[in-house]
Amino acid sequence: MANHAIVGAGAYVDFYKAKRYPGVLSWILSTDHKRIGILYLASMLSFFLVGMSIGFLMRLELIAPGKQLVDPQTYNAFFTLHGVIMIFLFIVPGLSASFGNFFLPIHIGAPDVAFPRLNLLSWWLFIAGGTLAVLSMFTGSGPPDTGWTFYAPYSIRTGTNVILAAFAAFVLGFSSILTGINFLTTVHRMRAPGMGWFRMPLFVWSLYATAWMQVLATPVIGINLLLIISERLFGIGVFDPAKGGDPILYQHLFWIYSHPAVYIMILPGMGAISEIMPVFSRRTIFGYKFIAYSSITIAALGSLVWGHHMFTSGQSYVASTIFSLLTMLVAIPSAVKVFNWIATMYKGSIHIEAPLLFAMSFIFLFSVGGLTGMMIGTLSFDVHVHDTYFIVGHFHYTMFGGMGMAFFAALHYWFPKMFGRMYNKAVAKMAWLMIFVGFNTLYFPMFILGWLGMPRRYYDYLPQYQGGHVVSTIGSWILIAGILIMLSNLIRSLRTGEKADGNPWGGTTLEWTVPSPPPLENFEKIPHVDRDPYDFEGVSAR
Amino acid sequence: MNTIDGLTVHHHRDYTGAKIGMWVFLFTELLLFGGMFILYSVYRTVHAEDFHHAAMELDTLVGTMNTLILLTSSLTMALSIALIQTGRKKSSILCLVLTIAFGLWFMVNKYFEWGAKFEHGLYPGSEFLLQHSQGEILFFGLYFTMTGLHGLHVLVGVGVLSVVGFKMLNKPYEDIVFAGPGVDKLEGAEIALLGKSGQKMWSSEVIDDSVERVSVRLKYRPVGKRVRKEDYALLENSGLYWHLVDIIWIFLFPLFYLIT
Amino acid sequence: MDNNRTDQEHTGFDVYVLTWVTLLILTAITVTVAGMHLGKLSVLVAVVVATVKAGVVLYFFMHLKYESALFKIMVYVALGTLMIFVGLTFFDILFR
Amino acid sequence: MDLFSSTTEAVNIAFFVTLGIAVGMLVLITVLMVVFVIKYHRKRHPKASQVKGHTLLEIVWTVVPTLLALGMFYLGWVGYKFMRAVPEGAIEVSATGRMWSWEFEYENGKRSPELYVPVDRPVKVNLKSADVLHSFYVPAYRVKQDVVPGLDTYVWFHPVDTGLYDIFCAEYCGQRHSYMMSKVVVIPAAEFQDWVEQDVESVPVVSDEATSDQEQVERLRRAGERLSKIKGCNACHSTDGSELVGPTYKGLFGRAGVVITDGEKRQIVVDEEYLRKSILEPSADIVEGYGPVMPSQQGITEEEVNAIVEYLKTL
Repeated sequence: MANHAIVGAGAYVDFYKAKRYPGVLSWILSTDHKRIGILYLASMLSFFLVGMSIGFLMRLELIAPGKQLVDPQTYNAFFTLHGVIMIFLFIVPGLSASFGNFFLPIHIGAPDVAFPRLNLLSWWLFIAGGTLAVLSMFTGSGPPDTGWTFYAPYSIRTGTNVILAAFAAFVLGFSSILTGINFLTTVHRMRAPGMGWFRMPLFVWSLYATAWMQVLATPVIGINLLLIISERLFGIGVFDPAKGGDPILYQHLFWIYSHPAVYIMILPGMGAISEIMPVFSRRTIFGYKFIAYSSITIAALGSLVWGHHMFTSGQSYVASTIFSLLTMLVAIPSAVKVFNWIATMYKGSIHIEAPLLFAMSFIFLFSVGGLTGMMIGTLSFDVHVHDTYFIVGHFHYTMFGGMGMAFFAALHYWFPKMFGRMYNKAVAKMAWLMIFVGFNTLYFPMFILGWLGMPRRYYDYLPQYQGGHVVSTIGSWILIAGILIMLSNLIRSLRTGEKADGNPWGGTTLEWTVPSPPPLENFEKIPHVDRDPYDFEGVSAR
Repeated sequence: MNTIDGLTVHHHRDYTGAKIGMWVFLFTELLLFGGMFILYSVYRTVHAEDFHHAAMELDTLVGTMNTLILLTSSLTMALSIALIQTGRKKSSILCLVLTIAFGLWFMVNKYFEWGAKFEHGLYPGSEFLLQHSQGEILFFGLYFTMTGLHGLHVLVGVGVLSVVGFKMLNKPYEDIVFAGPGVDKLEGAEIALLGKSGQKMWSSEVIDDSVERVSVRLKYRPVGKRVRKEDYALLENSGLYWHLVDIIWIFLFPLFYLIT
Repeated sequence: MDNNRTDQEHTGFDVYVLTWVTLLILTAITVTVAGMHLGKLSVLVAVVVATVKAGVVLYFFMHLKYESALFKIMVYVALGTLMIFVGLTFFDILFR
Repeated sequence: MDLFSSTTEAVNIAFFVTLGIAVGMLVLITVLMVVFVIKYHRKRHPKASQVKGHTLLEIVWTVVPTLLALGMFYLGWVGYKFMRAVPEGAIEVSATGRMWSWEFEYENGKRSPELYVPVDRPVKVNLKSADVLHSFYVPAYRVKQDVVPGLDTYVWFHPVDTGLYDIFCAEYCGQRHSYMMSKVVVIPAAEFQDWVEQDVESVPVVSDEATSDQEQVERLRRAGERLSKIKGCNACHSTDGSELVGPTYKGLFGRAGVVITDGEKRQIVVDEEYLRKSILEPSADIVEGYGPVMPSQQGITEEEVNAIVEYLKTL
């Protein structure tokens, strides 16, 4: 038990019971950051399941050359929607909107975020955007088939429902911006007395860095998508080569956002890992300041490297060279983080629980993703593997192996705090094993396929590539089975799980000083912080 | 936020926080237009000659007039804030109304300017425009989207300022809500208004467990020069937005009208 | 949370009017210079004058001059980011 | 300049070196992680020691990866420079990418749907797009370059051995993106010379006296068949009755059907006039049930249209 005082049982009413409106309204009208965090969590996981199902169908289609399930047009819509849903509705809001919303105020000792109503609006926009994205499948002239990148001029020419999908992404961008504004202000203004910048948990640091990127990069894709829409509606010509527009400029504006977006997705995940590693090693984090600064460095450098998506696009030789150099530099702060996490295990007293297993697989899979990322940042090699399955493998290792595993780790880490119940730990570990094995079976063959020259976004392929595709498809079955077991374990535990007390893992950050689930206002009294976030002296193991 | 015996009382608002939020929002606006400025500067570099020709089609006089209108509206906006700070609410609202009027005037000019272009068959994707060179098509594509988006922002600004104006007309009040763990401690209590000698002027019903929260709405008038910050935080933040819209126009004006 | 604002009270009406006059003068300058057909220089003048005008609005009308260092740093970060976006894009455009 | 003998080698070296570094780092990370988990498991190590950090270590694991990363950058840059600099004496072929086929044109005007090149001589392919973004990708030569409408790009490679090598489109370009394939056909120089000089004119010049009408029609028909391959018609129109993006050519001539002209439906019978119009102005009459996706065949000659129409009549 932490050495902070826990409020008396008499006064404590958890935030689920302290509600303002009846029934479902108590959720969708609530401005409580914890309820909004859970709303985000539930809606994101639903979208994740939709995206996963589409991914499953895509893998099934690719098990052999030629038509298996669907025709090419449907397949093209599949990978577009898989991308749009997974990127904009799952990994971009990802940990920041769900766990960030829930834990950022608690972590810094605040009763809520700075703008609670804006926070609710951001969720509403998220749902509106998600609804529009889903609507784009069923209305107009068919689901968009441009890929989630909406590259001009194809996105201007295709007859499909690009306008609605692009508008959906625009609305979702707005939602993300509002979260960013909220978090920035909250961190600046609402830290509890004594909560200096270097007493903030590293999760908060990562959210702070992320918020800056959300605020500064997202508007660029917003305007870019608006331009695509007005290009289709009015023919303004700025991206239409027939009118002198430059399609490569579209790519610049697109990646000015979408590369930082990669870090918007991964940074909060890194923050969560920085929380989990010390708790299960029962010791303070190694190199706190280096991890904190590396978050800021990643945010800063990550905004300068977008051109590495465009080495073969026809951009200038000089630009490619500069972007390649900058790309190499952005790998450094990530490496610093990885080494610090590993050093945190050194001379610890390690408890192997599901969150740690997911966190360790994060470190492994993200390292694979990051190192292959450096490989494809290498100019000449990228020319060969750009737009092949090597890239598909790489970004699934970083995005899913990175953000996804961190998300699962955070889910298992904070589950008892958020819901007041513990899940079945043995089932969680089994699910982890299946996910880890399935993941590698699914995505590793993609590196080999890519090296052999299998281009991405292919509905059909030459027979020489079939071996890799078969292994990959089988991997998808294992992975999905693992995910379903994991989720059903958690969902069942919501009702039947053993009751969890305030601090089931022996954590030291502020969320573990309040009961599980936390009371409405988080703290009975605003805490006065007088110790470092990962100070394990006097915190006993469980 | 204060805590009184387990009762949470919300009444404090962080105005610096609100201002930080507003500034950060302005950054997103800056980057939104920034994306378009990137496009502009690129196409301006590639098609310098065509841009030069195309800009001649635009009426510098209207552009200059609109610049003066927006600059003056910025002045009235700043004055409106300064006035409320010194407690002169009526003059402040008058300046606000002037600002709104200038904004509308700007839009009326814009309407006639665009209307004239449309009449000449000059609009995105028109047959007439497509006969021009690529640089000119791009110039007008950018002209219509950038000034259009800016016009939209002016309209939003006018809307926001009107709402703020109405809020100022009504007397300011403050909600105090007692909520959170501990509301039950009030059980059996009642709320009363007391006169000078302590006599009860009004009292509420007895609070029992059916009460979810207790809300007190305080109305007050600004007294003399000591105006509370609450009165102008909203005005100040909408003023920031209005000035940003002005700044964007400060750049749009020379880039489209003055490069002939 | 503490709320130590000592800012607005410094700004007098005369400062605003002066700011406005400055802006009008700058507008007059930029319109006149544009009419003089200076070639490439005219674009430069136009952009420089616009930047000065924007700075004046930012510093006086938007009170940036009186805000704490935090606000100034944030504004510079935002402007710097935009500059970098433009700059790096031009590494492509100019060398293509 | 000649650091590498071919583009393949430039990429392969970058691949194996960077792969080596990556595997090395990954093994280091993984081994440390696994060793720590075992060694400092709470059973064996019940009391954790609170090590807060180590500045020297931080410097080491910042500087070493930086050096490795810069090394990787340098290696990639050298290779890239090599891949962007076309050697002297390269033969030039221009390639046009369109939905969803490639058309190659040689200096003498010879056109072909496959890329024939002589062995052991560098080839520069000048890339143009007729519609949207494509990407010219030959995995065997490790080269890839986007084909951008409105921008001329190029790629070069050095075929060392004769044989057939795949060409893919690597930039998503619509419904039949994955079928936008072709081959690099590497043949001995002498054979290439013969090939490139054969059938230079897309439609054979026919003198009236020497041949019968029958023969003329037959020649036109064969020219039409070849043209429909070069122009990529078969990417969307099948000749065996199967459904692709556009209506099948099988039994097209004389078929009755409904087309949409300016938004209104009308009944037509496919005749010569209709075929001509559909080739030159594909968006004028859209066959019901299909999208207005066919690009206009700019630059096609009158003879070429004749040849294609003649060919379509026979299917």
